[in-house]
Amino acid sequence: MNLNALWEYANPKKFISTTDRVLPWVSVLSVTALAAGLIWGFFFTPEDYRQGSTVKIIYIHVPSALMAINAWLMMLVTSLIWIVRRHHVSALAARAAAPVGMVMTVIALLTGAIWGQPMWGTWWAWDPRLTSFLILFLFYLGYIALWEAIENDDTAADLTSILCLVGSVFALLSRYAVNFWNQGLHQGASMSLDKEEHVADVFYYPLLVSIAGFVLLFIALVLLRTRTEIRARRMRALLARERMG
Amino acid sequence: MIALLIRDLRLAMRAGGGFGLGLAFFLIVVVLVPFGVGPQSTLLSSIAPGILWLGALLACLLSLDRIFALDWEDGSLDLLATAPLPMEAIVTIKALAHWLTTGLPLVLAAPVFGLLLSLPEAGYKPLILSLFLGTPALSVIGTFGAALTVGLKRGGLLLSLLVLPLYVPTLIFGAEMARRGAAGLDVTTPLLMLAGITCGTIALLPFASAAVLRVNLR
Amino acid sequence: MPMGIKVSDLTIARGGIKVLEGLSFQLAAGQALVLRGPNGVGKTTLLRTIAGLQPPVSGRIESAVDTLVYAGHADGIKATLTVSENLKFWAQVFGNADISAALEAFELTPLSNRPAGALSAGQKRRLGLARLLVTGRDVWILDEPTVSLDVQAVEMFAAAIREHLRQGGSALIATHINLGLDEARILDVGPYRAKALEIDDFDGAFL
Amino acid sequence: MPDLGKYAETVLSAYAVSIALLIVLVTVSLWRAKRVKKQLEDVEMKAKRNG
Repeated sequence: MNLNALWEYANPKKFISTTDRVLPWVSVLSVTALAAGLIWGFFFTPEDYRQGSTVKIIYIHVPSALMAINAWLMMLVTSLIWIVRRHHVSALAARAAAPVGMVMTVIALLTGAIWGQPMWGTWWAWDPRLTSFLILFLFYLGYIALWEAIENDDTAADLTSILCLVGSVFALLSRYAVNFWNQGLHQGASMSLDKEEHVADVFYYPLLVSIAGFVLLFIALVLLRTRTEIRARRMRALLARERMG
Repeated sequence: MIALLIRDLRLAMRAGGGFGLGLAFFLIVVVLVPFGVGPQSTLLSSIAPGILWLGALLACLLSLDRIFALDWEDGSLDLLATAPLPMEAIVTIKALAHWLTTGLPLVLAAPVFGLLLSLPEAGYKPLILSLFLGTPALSVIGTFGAALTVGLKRGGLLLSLLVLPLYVPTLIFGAEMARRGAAGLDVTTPLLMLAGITCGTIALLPFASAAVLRVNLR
Repeated sequence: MPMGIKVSDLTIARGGIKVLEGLSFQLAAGQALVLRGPNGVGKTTLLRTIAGLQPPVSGRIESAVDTLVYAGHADGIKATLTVSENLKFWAQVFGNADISAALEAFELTPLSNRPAGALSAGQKRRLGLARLLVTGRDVWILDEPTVSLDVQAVEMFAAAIREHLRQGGSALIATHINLGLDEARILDVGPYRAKALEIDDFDGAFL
Repeated sequence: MPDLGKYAETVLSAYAVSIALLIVLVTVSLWRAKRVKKQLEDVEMKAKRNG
């Protein structure tokens, strides 16, 4: 694949026309996969011998937690692209992804709390994983607030990109700090290449479908929201041009 | 560079410079805590390291927006940026001045406040050491936040929102060190981690702060 | 590299929108150039770009290393420091020590121990301009230097500029009033106002 | 409907909360997309008329 061709999509017009064609497909696929994964998981999987029917929450909890982190990683990559190559679409994509990532973080936290209540006997514990997600939520909040606070679009893109970079380093540091601070209740990662160790097949396959659904939903939402940001940006540019006379 | 440091310190000392503001805030926090949690000295002594660290952190936070805001308003920042000083040096000096006027007094006052919260005997040395090691990181990180929000009206709340998550690792290791020290445990691990964070932030973060400040001055 | 500034085919932007384009001029040692143009045309942006505070969109700005000094709308004066403390600070930043000549030139010597906050607006402005002398730089870039100066102070300022030019310095000044500097050239930046882009040009810059 | 046993409330509320949040997110995104598109068209029309 020609890498240079990829930068073509950094042109706003090209991006809009391409996503015009792609977005409907991604949307349909994401709804299908999400519905399939959740219905399969909710209706057609057995109960866990220890956790009972609460294990069904895994089909939302794990994918949303994964997407909460992946959304931040995506923002990190697009921020770097903006800093290095100054492609406007890249910065706007990061802006578009942040609220989606934040909602994913909230879903992961809420489902975790609801799940934790019967399993651990508490809604909230200062467990390293839970705490890390709470910190991640704060990072999303600050990032979005900074975008909203700055009027000049290029300045905002520059500042939020640097914040995203610095924030990533500190988020990692926090993760280690929190681990050191409290060894927790949470079970190990549910997903890993060595699946036998973690989740049985009956739970694993619907989980995979559900994860695919969340990934596709994320992509569809980011594409949609990036289009909105591009249009909003063009609108501001047109209005500014008008003011200049 | 030394001229800038001396000027900032002098400004902090003169009327309206805000020197001692953080210290007064620290005192208020420490005085209010017993009213909130009750006067039992066993309880107080167990939470003292955490409260002292938290109080120091909040006192630090309180004075962050002064780091650049005044120089921004009167145009000094533009003039400094065009002066023969690298921007990295300017932000480093600013952070150092902030630490000298806010962090260092907190470190020195901490033992007195420890008395008020019946900090155990063994806890004083680790507390002071942890604050001494950790507050520079708070100033440097805070300078980054202040540089991010320098051009904004009503940037104060945003500044706190941006800086607080960045403070988490420093707070965890700093408070952990003070707590372990008070409990008579080994403090080597948090000590090393805290020192690492402080060295890392001092070495790297000024570049980010300088980049951010340049963007904001455009 | 000659002293002074050489600007060629410069395009500058404010807030992401081009304001001036195709601007070229040269400022040699011993010369002064006065920029004219209506409010909002981009004089301040131009001066800030030349001073290095913001990057140009395109074009070149050439000048020798460490020869420029910029003075903006605000003077950067600290109200709680005395006049001489303010000046000494800037002198030290620029690697100089002596401030007496600068105090003398703007008749600030009797005020030198007064806190800058107690000065009148015009006196503050004079202090801001005295800062230029202590930097020891050759090329002065001045944005509306005569705001709040009385007639006498404007003459004082013109004399300082003349002396600076005589010593081989140069000055780039954006101002609306007549400084009485007959030797200064005048450049009206109005004709260089950037043309608005076609609205169908939906490209990287969104306009 | 599967028998969720004594944890029915837990599981159902987790699903309800999550799906509600996702629907809100999608709705807000779509609504804003539509509104901004409309606004941009208006501004473009005006800009074209004025040249």
